[in-house]
Amino acid sequence: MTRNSLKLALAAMGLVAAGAQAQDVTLTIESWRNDDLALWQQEIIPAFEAEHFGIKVVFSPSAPTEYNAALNSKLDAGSAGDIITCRPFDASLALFEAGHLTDLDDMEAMNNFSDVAKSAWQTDDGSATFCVPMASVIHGFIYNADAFAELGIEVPTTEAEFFAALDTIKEDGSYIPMAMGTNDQWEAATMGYNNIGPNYWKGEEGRRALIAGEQKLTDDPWVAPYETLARWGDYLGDGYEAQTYPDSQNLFTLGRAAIYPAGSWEIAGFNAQADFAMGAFKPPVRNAGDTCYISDHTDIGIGMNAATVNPEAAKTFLAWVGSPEFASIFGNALPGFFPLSKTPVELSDPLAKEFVSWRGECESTIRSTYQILSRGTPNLENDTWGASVAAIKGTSSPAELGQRLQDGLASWYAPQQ
Amino acid sequence: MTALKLANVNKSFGEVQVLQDINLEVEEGEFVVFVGPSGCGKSTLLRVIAGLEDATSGEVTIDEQLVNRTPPSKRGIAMVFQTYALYPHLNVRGNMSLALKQDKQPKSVIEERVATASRMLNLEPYIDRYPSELSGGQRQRVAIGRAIVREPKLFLFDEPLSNLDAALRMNTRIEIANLHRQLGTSMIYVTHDQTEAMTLADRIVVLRHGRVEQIGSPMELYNNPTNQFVAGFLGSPSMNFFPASLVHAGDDRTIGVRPENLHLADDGVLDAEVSHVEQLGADTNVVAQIDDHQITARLFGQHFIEEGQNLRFGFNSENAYHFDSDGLRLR
Amino acid sequence: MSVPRIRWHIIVFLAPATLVYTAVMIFPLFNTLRLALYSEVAQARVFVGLENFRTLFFDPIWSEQFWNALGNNFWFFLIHMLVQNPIGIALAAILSHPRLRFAALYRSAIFIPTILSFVIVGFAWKLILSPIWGIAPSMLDAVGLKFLFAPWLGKEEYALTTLALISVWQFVGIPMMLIYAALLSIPDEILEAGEIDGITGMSAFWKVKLPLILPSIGIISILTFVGNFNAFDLIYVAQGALAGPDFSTDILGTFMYRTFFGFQLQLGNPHMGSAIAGAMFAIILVGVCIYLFGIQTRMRRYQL
Amino acid sequence: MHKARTNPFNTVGMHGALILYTLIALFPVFVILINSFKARKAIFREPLALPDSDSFSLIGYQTVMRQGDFLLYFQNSMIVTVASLFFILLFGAMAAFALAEYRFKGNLLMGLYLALGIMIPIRIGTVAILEMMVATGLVNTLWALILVYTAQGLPLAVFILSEFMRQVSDDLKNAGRIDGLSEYTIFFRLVLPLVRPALATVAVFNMIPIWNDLWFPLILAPAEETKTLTLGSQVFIGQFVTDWNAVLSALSMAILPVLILYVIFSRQLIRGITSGAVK
Repeated sequence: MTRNSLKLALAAMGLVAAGAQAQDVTLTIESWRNDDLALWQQEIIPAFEAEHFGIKVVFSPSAPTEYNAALNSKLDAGSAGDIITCRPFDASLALFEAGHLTDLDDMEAMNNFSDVAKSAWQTDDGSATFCVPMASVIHGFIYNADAFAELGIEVPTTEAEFFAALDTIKEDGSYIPMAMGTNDQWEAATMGYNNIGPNYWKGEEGRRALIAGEQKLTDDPWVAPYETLARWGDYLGDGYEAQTYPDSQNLFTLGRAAIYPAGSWEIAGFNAQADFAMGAFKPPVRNAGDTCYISDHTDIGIGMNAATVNPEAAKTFLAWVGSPEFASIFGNALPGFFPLSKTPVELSDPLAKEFVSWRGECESTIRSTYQILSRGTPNLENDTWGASVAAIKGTSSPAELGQRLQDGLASWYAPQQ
Repeated sequence: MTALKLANVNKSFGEVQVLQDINLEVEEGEFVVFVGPSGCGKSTLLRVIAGLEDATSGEVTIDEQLVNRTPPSKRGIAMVFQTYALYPHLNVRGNMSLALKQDKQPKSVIEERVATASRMLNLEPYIDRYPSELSGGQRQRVAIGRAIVREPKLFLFDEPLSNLDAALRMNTRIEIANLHRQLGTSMIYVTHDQTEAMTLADRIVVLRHGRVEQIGSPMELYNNPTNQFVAGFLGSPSMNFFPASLVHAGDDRTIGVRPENLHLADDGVLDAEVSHVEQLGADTNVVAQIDDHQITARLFGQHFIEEGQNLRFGFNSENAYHFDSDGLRLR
Repeated sequence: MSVPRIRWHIIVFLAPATLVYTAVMIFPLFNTLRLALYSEVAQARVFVGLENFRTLFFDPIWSEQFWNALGNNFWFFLIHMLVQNPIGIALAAILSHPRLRFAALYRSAIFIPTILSFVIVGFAWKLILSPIWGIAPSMLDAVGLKFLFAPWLGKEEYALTTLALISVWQFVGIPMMLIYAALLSIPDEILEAGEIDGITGMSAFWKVKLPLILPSIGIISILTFVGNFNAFDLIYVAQGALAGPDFSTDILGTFMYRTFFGFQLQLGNPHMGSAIAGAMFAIILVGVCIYLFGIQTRMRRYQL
Repeated sequence: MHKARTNPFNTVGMHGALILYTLIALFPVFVILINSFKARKAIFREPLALPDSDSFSLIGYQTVMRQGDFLLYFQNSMIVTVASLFFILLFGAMAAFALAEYRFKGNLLMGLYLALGIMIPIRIGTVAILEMMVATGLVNTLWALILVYTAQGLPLAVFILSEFMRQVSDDLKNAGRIDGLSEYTIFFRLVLPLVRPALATVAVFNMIPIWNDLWFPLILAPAEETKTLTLGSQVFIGQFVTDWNAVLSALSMAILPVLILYVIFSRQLIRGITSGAVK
């Protein structure tokens, strides 16, 4: 037994050594997207390797919940992979500031991206960009089209229509109106608050005002979404308090719920699991004719470990990730993750097309808490999770929640003091 | 030739001094018994001799060799343990031959010695059995056999009989005595049982609180104890002690008289009330109270005495021992 | 006077364990705990003494979470003491009955949850308790108790208790086995003596067996204490690092993990994380010392 | 004669209580196992029904087997668990013997030192451990895991084993010394066989956390060649898509090996735990 493991150990060390010496360079990618393992192995990596002889790529994802902790430990100890998949904003910024990520501004491929796309992986002053933008996700609602047809419901565009539709479904009783749970907390904030919120705080305008300290979380645009969320509780399934994220997904894809507050990332999975027709609608506006705002959140970037021994190969790979060719492969292989490249990508999935079409109709913004505001303690993003859950459950009033969040933010964020 | 010499041996565990200044010489072929109440240090002394414990100070000499630094197996000793300590995974033969194998003795020697020992101890029928398949007495004999095959210069016995029942104990006692006669090797034997000590020993070493109280032949100790402790420890039933004031008013000494030296006498100095009578057939033990002192008299033959009866006991003054308030014998 | 010789074999016996343990466990642990005395200011590590602990205990942002986690931890421990250990003792008492058939079978079956991983335990119980999947509600329905059902894991007032009970379910095998062993080691003569004195059945358990197994119960209590104050995995698996709902299931382990390694947008803070770990260590150490010097030495041990 | 002492009502009561608790203990495992053999819809429609011809499906197992080299993962887990247990038992028993058998200066202190590790979660030492493994080139080797688990298992092993070692007859060890056995021979030939049951106890208590650990494989040996089974099955509990067939199958597959290991050790475990009785 011991001898066996010794052999294995030697073999493993041999691999590392071989990577360093032989002509073939092996790049290891750190990622939290373990769902995409097959995709990388079967489509993306072969496409890259076919064009670039001498560079081998290994996609090595870990579970999303452990990714940050595991990656940070590995970077600190110097055992992390050559390529790092970047979370947006502060998590990656901290890595850059600690010297773990390389400044990629001089890379030609960076010109393929808009400033907005790059903003998620830049220093606050925009002087350095350290990750190549890969994809964004768009928030909205996915619905069971068969159920809507059966109950004669039109796709809602205003909040009034939205709640009317929910009432109709509830009265009928054969479907749970909306599939969402509060057990895992983040859905309430991500698919609840930050999904419908941009219509209230007018997207970028409100978000920037908050960062600048011109608006407060106790102001109406930031409290009102909680008031709306508080009405959601009635339409969620029995015992939604203990309903987990996978529970919600399953409820919807098994056809037991009519509406699913979603992010576009669900598309691939839902296509595979649901056997009914699906549609999507954007967050309903408060009054007919209002400008609509959507959360088009820059979610995934990819950067280079500053300590890599193969910087040239890594840059070659990153340049390829920045190319339109990659955008096209990635966008179509993973419908719902929308490439951020300036060159438009022709998408084939109808649901994904529906989501991406909103970019033309509405103003885009990103999640309100992600940039700068979640830098301190208490953490605004984590607090927003709790506040959104409390709003839905009705354990606190929206005004109280706004006050609590404002107090927390003001305790460390100077512009809000 | 001295088989064993202990010179100023001290042993302490941390603060606790277990052995104090022990001096002893054991002659070739002598059978010495260490006796004393539990906790007196007799087992520790044996283990110091065996080398299982290091003396804190002092010298241990076996067969004229200073062995303070010699490991147990090289001291030329063999030891028999109270719990037998047979190797559970070896059969009788294996148990007896392990030490010899360890000593790299030739096979023929090992076989011959094991055969001799097992013949001597009637172990031949069990030679291939494992310890778990043997009775207590058989295990004890294997343990002794294991000691014999090593042909030691000194045998050490650590309360070897205390795990046996009464009948077997007497038999094995006789066997050990025979063994000593046959082998003629020096033996040191630890026990808390004064009968074993009296019957086996050439010399007895009485220990108390880690000190030697007295050394001598069984009869010397019996007849001539140096202090009250030794006098009381040897002999069964044990010696009676009572204040001399019972006999002569104003005398602050303690008088000791052995039970067999008390006799019934109408003019006896001790007036006592019988509280208990033990009829042993050949003897009769009478337990009686003088105020709050209890005395025991051993009367030869059969006497019919009732409890509650008042009797007078007397003794010859040459049979009386006198002790001072520290328990030292006054002559 | 003999110079004590070096007994090389003692060193040889101790060396491998001590080396591996010191190098791979103690050294990294203390290297990390040391961080509690530092803080990071502008990318540089600065010695701040006990400042981090002051923050932890007195800064409302931190202390509120800390006391909440500590309180939850005590509740978690209390449930184990009040439920896990009595059930374990009761099962062991039944199993140790001399003429019970199939004892081995029961014993193995009851021990099985103990060998499962937290991932499996958390997943399985979330499924069973899920109001969506409906195993628990429909089973309660079958016995006419549907009204008792609630989304236990999702309610602030029940979630921690529910998790503690799941943990009890998982680990009841350990006190059971240890007490079982202790009960078997009581000599038959003592029980038979009791029987002749008319002490049988339940009273034999209360009056004879229980006093004799008290030392084992003590050991189990302290193992439960150490285990519970180090607990992390079950809550993490079931409720995530934020230990929802609304931190109602947050215990020191999850608080420490979240702080040390960061979570979602919250960046890891090894300095405060180490401070929490240091506080945990101190709490456990104090508990163990109270047990060792306060309880264990006073507890009567009976020679069997 | 037995009748006078056994009350039939009691017997029924005892079995009733035990059967009830056994059901509680096994129910969740049962739920996972049966559902791993069902098609996705059936899992949700009738979670408690046994798989029948209609609902039976091996899709989960197929997904799992396709997704990664599970045989290799299994082998890795096996190597790591068995090797760690071997070292924990060997080193732990040696240290426990030294502490239980010999009186020397610092004995008590040493015992306390070795017990310290029970009180701090080793996870917080992660970065330092990882740095060390990187420096020694052990990252992404199974040795890294074996070392960590060995260190982690030693405190409890020393604690339990030294208790048992104290029970081994002194006379036996002394007999060995007088027969010329070295301290090492006494330990390996006389003492170790006698504490075998205690070794099994330690093995069972340590086996579970090692086999089930996710953290250190993730940090120290995430490479494909060194992935453990637990880490491998974690792939199926993804961020956005949860393939329950695969999850349930992977979990079922992860239960079985521990179960087998447990069965192997359990006879000894019971004997170990109860051997205090025989002395």
